[in-house]
Amino acid sequence: MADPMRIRAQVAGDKATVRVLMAHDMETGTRKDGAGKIIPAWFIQEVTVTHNGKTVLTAEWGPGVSKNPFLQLVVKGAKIGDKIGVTWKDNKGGTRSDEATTS
Amino acid sequence: MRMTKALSMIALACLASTSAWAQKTDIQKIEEYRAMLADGNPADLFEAKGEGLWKQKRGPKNASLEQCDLGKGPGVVKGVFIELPRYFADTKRVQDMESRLLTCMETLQGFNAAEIAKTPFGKGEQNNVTALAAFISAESKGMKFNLPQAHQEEKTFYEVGKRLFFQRAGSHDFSCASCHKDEKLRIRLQDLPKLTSNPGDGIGFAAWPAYRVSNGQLWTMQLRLNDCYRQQRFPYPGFASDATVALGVYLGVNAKGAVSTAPTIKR
Amino acid sequence: MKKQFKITLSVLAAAALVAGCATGPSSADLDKLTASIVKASFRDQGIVKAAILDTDETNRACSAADVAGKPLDEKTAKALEAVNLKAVKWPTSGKFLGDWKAGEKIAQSGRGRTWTDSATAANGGNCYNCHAIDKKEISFGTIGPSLYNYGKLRGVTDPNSAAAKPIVEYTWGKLWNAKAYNACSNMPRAGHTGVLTESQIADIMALLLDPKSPVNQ
Amino acid sequence: MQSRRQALKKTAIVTGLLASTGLFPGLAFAFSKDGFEAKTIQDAIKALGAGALVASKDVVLTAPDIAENGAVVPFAASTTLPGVKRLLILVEKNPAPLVALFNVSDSVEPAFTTRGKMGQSSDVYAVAIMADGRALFAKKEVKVTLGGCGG
Repeated sequence: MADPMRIRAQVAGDKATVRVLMAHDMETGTRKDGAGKIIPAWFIQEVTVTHNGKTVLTAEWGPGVSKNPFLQLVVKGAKIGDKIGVTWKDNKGGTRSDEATTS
Repeated sequence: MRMTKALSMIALACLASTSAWAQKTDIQKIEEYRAMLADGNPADLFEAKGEGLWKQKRGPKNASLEQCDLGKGPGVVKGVFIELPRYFADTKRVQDMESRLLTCMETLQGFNAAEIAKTPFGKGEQNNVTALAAFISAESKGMKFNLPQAHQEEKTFYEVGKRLFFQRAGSHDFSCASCHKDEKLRIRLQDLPKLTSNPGDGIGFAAWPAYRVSNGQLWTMQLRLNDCYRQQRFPYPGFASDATVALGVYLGVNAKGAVSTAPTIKR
Repeated sequence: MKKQFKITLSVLAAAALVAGCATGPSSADLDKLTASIVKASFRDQGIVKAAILDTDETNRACSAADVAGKPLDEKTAKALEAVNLKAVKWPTSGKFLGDWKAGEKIAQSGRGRTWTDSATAANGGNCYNCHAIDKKEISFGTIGPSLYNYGKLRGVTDPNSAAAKPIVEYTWGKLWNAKAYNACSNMPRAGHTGVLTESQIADIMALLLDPKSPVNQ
Repeated sequence: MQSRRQALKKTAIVTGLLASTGLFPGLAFAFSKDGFEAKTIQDAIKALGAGALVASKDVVLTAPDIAENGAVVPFAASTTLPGVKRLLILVEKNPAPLVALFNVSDSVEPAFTTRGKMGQSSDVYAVAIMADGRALFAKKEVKVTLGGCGG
């Protein structure tokens, strides 16, 4: 299974700034390995962010997003102790969900 | 100095004010880029993984590493990184963080240290050593390097490391000193820290392990030295070999007083 | 690893015996210990053989001077420079300058002779790693002096002229074997060690000295 | 003290499961394959069903002037305009320009930061696709340099 994400969610006023790091190779499908063989494309395609269980953002990514992707967004109407969930799904069907509490 | 002769043969007029100014703004632009990346360092991902591995029962002996002695007694993680490499009485060797982690993985968990040392970077248990190193180094963030030099072996390794630092060889006659003996030098756009004295907080020895944005890998000092030697056109230094540890002692002792910011983010 | 440690100890023990006190090993003992540690630590990988660390007198003398923190004495330096100058191979065709466009490509490339390089791919000159050259390239190093306007500043308007001959020859010699003019120069001996071919060096010569090269604009 | 890992409280829920429980109300979430495979910015915008590109000072792209390495280039896209449906980040000279697409909801600010790859120096676009189908953009040239020893 994929390694855990790091999610930091900090509340200021009624908004939470959410920063997410995801562990993923984000292979473009154009790189070659040591033996000259093409490394198949392997990248996160869909990202979903939830706030106390409700979906607040869906994003679609291509292989142009950097390895070990970073995402930052601002969730409205948030307070300390809220739950921020992040789920990603890659083009090979791999997926990972993590959750953090806002502070 | 003999250098000055060669220098004087090559006129310096091209360092005219206009190009120097343009250069400065380019450097500022690069600084901006680096600042943009500082928040959200993927090294965090490795740290989290390493902390999990430290506590997880693994290996043939199904044990965690929580009893590992990294220099300040079994289980102490905080503040050990800034005193490594150091001499260990049980192995009767000077060891750096990676070398010592191998010892603990062998004695506590039953892994074969020599096998792991032979495993290429980025494969199998090597990945776990890297993650553990990220975790251990992070536990000394903000602390100043202060390698012990009381034991004779530690002093000897410093002297050996110094000789390795100045060793010119290979197809390009390079030594570590070719790039790292003076201040304010650059290779391409990369600042080169002077490593014969403390280059400053979070610079040089005090900046590794680091996440490399160019390849998305976390590099420990072992991997940093390995790739320096590759670019230096030297043959391959064994993982946790005495040469790499001695060089670590030389760089670490020179960095005395530098604040560790590891794991950092680098080009 | 165990074996290596024994080497360390035995050399140290011998050192202690010789010294007969607790002041630690002598400088010569440390040199010996370093040599044994180097031998035990480095191995062949790809095209790089461990034997390459058995280097020549020039490197040995300069490394020792660096460790001591003192430059080579004048006499030793002159002698080493003479040896290196004698080893310079001048262009067999008599043609010092090639194509500056090809030279720029070689100057840009930092490839070649590492254990991840292939033996057959063309080596790069690593020039921009240390020098500013074409003003358009902002990614340049500062370990060596800027080479922008290299030919122009030296008044080279016709590299084939008699007036230009001394600087043309010096530049060739410097590229071929930098240690011919400065025994402990940081610069690789590109021709001497076979990193660059004669025609590659001619192309870099053109980059530096051809009045049409962007370097001299 | 709470450890980093505990703080994550990993849940390891499969998205498929989430979807089947109806936790994605009203969000048709099919990957925009055509948009991401398009070879030009114009084709990508067209594949996403938006109109012609129009420059707008109300769309903001934050990106460095120079990227020390093309493997990781920080990008932020935002807009102050009401009625924005999607925010896109595109790199003109990448083989496939569309890097990322964010579906804006009322619960988030229309401002997102991520990091993308650039094969070479290029114009980078932030595009806001509005509810009425307009595609408003801001662009900036980002120079990619070669760092390190080049080996």
